[in-house]
Amino acid sequence: MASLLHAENISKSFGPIEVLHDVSLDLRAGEVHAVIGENGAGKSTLMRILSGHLSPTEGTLTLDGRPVRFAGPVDAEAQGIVLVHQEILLAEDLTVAENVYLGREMKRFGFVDDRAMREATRAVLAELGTGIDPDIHVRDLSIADRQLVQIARALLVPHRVVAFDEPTAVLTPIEAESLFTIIRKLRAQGVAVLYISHRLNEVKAIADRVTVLRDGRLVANRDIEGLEPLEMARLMVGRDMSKLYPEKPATSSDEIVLTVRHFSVPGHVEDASFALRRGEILGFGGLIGAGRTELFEGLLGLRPGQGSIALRGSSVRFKDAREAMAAGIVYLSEDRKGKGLLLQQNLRVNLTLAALEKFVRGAVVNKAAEEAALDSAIRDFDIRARRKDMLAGQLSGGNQQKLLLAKMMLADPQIVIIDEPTRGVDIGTKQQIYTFIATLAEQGRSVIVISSEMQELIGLCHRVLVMRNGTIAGEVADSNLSEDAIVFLATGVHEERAAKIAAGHA
Amino acid sequence: QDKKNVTIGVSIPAATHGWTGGVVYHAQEAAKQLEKTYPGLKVVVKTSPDGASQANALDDLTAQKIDALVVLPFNSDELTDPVRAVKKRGTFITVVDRGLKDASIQDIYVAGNNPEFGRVAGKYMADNLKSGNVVVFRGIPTVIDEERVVNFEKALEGSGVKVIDKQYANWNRDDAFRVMQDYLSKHPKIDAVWASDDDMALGVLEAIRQGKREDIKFVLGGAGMKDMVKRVMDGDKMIPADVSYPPAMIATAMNVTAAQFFTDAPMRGTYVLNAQLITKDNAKEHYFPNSPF
Amino acid sequence: MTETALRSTSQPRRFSLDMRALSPFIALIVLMIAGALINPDFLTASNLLNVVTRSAFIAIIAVGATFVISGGGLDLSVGSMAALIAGAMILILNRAGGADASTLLLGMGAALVLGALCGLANGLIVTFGRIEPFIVTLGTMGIFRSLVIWLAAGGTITLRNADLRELYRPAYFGTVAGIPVPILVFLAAAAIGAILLYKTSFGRHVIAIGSNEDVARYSGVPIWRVRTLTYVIQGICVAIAVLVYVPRLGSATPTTGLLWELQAITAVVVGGTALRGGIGRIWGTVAGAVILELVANIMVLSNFVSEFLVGAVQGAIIIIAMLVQRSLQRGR
Amino acid sequence: MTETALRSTSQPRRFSLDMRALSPFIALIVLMIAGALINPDFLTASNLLNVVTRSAFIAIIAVGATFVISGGGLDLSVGSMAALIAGAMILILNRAGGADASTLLLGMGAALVLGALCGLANGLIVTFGRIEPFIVTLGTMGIFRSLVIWLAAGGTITLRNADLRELYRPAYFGTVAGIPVPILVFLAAAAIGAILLYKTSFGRHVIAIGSNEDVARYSGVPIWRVRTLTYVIQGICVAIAVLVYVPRLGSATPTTGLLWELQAITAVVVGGTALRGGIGRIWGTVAGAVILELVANIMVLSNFVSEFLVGAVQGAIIIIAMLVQRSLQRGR
Ligand SMILES: Nc1ncnc2c1ncn2[C@@H]1O[C@H](COP(=O)(O)OP(=O)(O)OP(=O)(O)O)[C@@H](O)[C@H]1O
Ligand SMILES: Nc1ncnc2c1ncn2[C@@H]1O[C@H](COP(=O)(O)OP(=O)(O)OP(=O)(O)O)[C@@H](O)[C@H]1O
Ligand SMILES: [Mg+2]
Ligand SMILES: [Mg+2]
Repeated sequence: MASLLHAENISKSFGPIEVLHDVSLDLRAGEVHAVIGENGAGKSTLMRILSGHLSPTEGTLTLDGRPVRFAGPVDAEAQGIVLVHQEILLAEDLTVAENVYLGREMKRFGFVDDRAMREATRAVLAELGTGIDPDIHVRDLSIADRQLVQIARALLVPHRVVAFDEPTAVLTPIEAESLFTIIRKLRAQGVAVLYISHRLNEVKAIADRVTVLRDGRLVANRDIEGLEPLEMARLMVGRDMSKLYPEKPATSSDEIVLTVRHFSVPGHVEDASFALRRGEILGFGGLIGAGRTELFEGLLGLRPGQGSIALRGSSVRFKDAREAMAAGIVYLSEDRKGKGLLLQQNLRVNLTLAALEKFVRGAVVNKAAEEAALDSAIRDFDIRARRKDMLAGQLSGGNQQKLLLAKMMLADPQIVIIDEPTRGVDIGTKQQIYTFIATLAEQGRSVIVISSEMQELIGLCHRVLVMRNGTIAGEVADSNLSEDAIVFLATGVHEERAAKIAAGHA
Repeated sequence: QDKKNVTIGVSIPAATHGWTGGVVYHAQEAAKQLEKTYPGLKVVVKTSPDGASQANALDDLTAQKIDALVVLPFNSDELTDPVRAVKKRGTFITVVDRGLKDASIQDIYVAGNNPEFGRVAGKYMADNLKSGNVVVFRGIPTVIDEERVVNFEKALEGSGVKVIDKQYANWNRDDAFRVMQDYLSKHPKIDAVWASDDDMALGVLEAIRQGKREDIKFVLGGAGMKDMVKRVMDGDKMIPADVSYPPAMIATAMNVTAAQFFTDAPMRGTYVLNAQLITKDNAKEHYFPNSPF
Repeated sequence: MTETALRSTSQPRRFSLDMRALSPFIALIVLMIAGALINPDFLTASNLLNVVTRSAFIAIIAVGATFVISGGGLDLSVGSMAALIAGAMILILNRAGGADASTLLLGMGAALVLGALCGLANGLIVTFGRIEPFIVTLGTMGIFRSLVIWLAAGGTITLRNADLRELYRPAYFGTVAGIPVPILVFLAAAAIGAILLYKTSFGRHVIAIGSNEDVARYSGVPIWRVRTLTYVIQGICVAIAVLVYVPRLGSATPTTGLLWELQAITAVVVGGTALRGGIGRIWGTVAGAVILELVANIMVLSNFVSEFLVGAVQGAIIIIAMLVQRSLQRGR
Repeated sequence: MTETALRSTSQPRRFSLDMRALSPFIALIVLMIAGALINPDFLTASNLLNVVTRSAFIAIIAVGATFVISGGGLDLSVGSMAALIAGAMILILNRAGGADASTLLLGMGAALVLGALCGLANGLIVTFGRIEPFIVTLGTMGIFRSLVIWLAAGGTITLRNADLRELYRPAYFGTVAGIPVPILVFLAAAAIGAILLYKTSFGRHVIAIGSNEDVARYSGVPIWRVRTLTYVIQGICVAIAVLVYVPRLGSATPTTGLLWELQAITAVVVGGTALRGGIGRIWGTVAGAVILELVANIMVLSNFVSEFLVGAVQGAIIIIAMLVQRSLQRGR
């Protein structure tokens, strides 16, 4: 098969740091080409080079056999190469339809044709299995919905190469399944698809070929035939990855630390009640928009909500996150860019922000102690920062997640609520995070894991509560802990049928 | 007479409205003309937008080693000390218009007379209206404005003329227009307007013209802007008079200061330029068609 | 299933959006009621027409400011620019000498061109120099103001030809169907502004740049061109305001347009546009401009505020008006 | 592997960071050279000391503004606040009547308390009312200004007791070890400001709020308290500036402090602090304040600029200074 887009000996340096070294990649029409690698391996950087966002320090790109240099992403788009970014790149103040058509508005008599754009947007969103209202402002959407909007935007550009940078990290399996349907359709149309994911099962299911990067270098380029996820993980991480989930620590006691009764968050959650035990890992599952995030934001005083909360038997009420933290509860937001990290500040400032009092000596912040904490955080959480003084925004996505974990752990909480703990995290790091969560439970702390990855909930949690439409639909535990049980509670229907609904065949 | 090298610094407010604009113009003209008349004389004119900057400008002028300073202070209270500091270096001081708190600082004082300005206007109102309602336009809140208004009201005491409203219009035409429109809505009967300044009078006139109000007999401005003097001269009914407050006083001050250095006559003392009532009879003496003001 | 859930949540948001857009108008109505209570003369047609007519300059300028601000910029130079354009226009009219419509049109054309050029200068320095618009326009504010003072040689620039003034007067004092011309002009400016901002791709791009410049750039929005154009529009709006301003008093002084920039920005913000960019509300801006003028009017009409304290009450009313708006928006 | 990379690469980055922080100082030096070329009197110690001394008011206020702005806020009321504090302080001194140090200390203490209260008012309205700081402080600007006019009954508030004035004079005119007191005060204010902003958790929180309020909120930063405190610090800084200002002219007028807010913000921005928040550069701010005063000084010392055009040249110089800074930062 002829190569459509060919990258030859690409190297890329940011200042003196080389993040890609001598990487070649050959992309053919009508194939799905997966690029995998650890966090910080350089996948996103490679995508940005291929789509004109960055220019390579060395090496050449060839399109249809002719060497090209993209003046920028707009130029690349004009030549049919679009990228769905790993981070959400949308204008929050514009509506969904306005974002989808930004920069190439449909016009009628010289004016923007909002109706046509709205309808086209609605159609492509429906194809993605979502009913997002095209007139909603992006700022009012959840991250998952924003991701879908980004994908919709890419699909509405005339394209020959579509690169997806971790599109499913924020999607639930059902949305992911509709995306795969679309990807298969693209492949059938002769479009070349680049696909990055840390979910290796997905890669196995969708890809034709796989390129593996490690530390900015090309490690392998294989056909999917005969390449199993376990082997992919080994190629990425360089060690054997057969055991992803740690042993579930035995819940040490029946002591209940947190009781929530009849809690409501106006517009999002109604009448939620649950209890959390000491040393327990409690999962929260459900579809996007089920209101899990809002429930916990409401509990921690981050948004208005009513209901009763009892912490170790005594009734509490948190006005803001500060009070909750003082009471030993921390919440790690799913939106690490918008609510988790100060992207324009360095790692040290980010790390100590939530627990700054611990670093105050006399009246001033002790920088040396902060540096020491950063060193140990980099070590303990395996944060791959090439330099200690880089900005949080320059970390790769997975490493940002690790930094956020490290930051919140500095507050030494008794109850940890982690929203989407492994979103965008590579398999090696995932294992580290799971082990870490298990360790927390072993230490007698309680952990709540909100996750859209059912495997994760099953492998990690003692119990899983499933939310649907703002209410807690039920609980699965022990032997009942299965994907089908969770999907049933989350949707009210069984898995295959849910997938069909999502794909619009029902 | 041997050739002397003399530098005179002139510090005046920036041209932020008609009258100060006139001051700047006259200062410049006088500077040009004096430098021509007295070879060896250098005149440096500096404008400042507020009291603090004027104090700064005085510092900077002294840094240039001036022999004499002609200053029209923004504000008597604020600039007394800074001018005193200049005086301490042995500089010859001429103060214009607004007297310093400490009269011993100045060698020459060319005085405008703000209380008199208000009194003349008030007396004119009392004499010509006998009784009736007057609305008052205030300038920018400053001592000058306060002295004028207080004495205006004092002059009305005992007459049948009543001040029914006072508002600040900042010596600005647009603000005066706005306030006059509102006065017209608010007061069904206004007999005369004391605009207290010719710039403001112009705005007032437009508002009256637009409102088509017949009850207002006249508008009294002040300062002697050439357009207004011309109207007085031409017998405009709405502008029967004006009160002079000539910006050219700065030129007078510069002239006597230069004379101090280049002629033998000692020039110390006070020169009072009193506010005068300009009427049809004496308007010619106050009309300078070439002045920008 | 998911469908219905999504639908049902979008309803209340739609409503709150409307509240946000409506709140300046509600504040306006509350003020009118307050005014009527304070002084019965307030509600006379002539007083209200006066007030709205007077707000025309700021409203027209603020329409331009809505573009600049919603695009993430700021223009502090508009007041000085107005003075400069007015001065230059009058000088041109005086130089041209005639007293016919064609002279007038020449002067008006020159004003518009000058406005566009001043705006272009601001825009180019901001975009190419990559300097904070605050600093750029503070600099040009000084430059424009100085140029007027220099043109006026410290004095006043007056339209000398009396016939021309008479010819031109109706542009401020005239009425069409009982509505003063300035009101018609500012409604037209707002309507055109609204179409530009809401119905064209240019307007969409302005909002996108103000919302997130990076996103706009990746989406192929011509950042520099759009941003520069917002300043040009601002300049043209200032020129239009000047066209209505000059016939009123027939002169320009060094104090013309002083602090108009603050008033224009206040009108924009009171109208619901966010200073950080990304939201633009043309009609709210117009309401904001009227609110400002109304507050000043009520101050003069009321009898219980000492002239010394007018500014204090005015400041307090604006803050309270904003508080009312905020609580309207929250208590949906 | 990763470790070594960390070490070896930190060098050049450090350098580029320094360029950004250094550029206001480079602009300062360039201006000094220009000044020396224009007038030899410029480089005399007495002239330079004068200029730096004069810049003290704005510099001290701008130190406070650095906190407000880097925390994502804005304070337009500082000029009026300065006038109000100066007026109130003088009235208190007049009322107290004495001419001894304790009277003076009483007055100074009252000024500081009043400054903190004014700042607190701004801060509380901004945080609890959730109104754009632009509008809030524009409102309080009007309120403070009116209160001065009212206190002064339209005139001037003057320190009457001549002995007290003599006692107080050294606070502006005195020197310690040859350095004028105002310079010492502003260096002290800047030093304390720098420690607060760079070394304390409060300063860290200010920057966090200015960078991303949501992140700060989710991290348990007490947003309201920190934000309100920035305005209080601003108020105290204004009061300190007033303490140095009053002995200079011995009076306060309704025009005292006019446009200081613009100057303070300009100093902050010229110093490298971004108006959108998240970056604060105290020492840059101080350099910015000196730059502004230096430009004005050069204007007075140079004799080839018509006084009508001083403003234009000043505006142009500031824009050019920013352009120079930008090109320094880019061409690292
Ligand atoms: N602008 C930048 N300046 C400096 N270093 C950068 C910059 N952008 C990325 N890097 C570094 O380049 C390396 C590769 O980053 P990249 O985002 O390509 O990783 P990735 O493979 O996509 O990781 P992830 O799976 O976490 O998304 C990382 O070490 C990152 O810190
Ligand atoms: N700022 C907002 N204002 C109004 N509605 C919002 C806002 N953010 C999210 N929503 C809506 O609230 C609902 C729930 O949000 P969200 O998707 O975060 O729930 P979740 O169950 O926590 O999902 P996730 O699986 O992403 O954690 C969605 O319908 C979303 O569109
Ligand atoms: Mg990546
Ligand atoms: Mg969520």
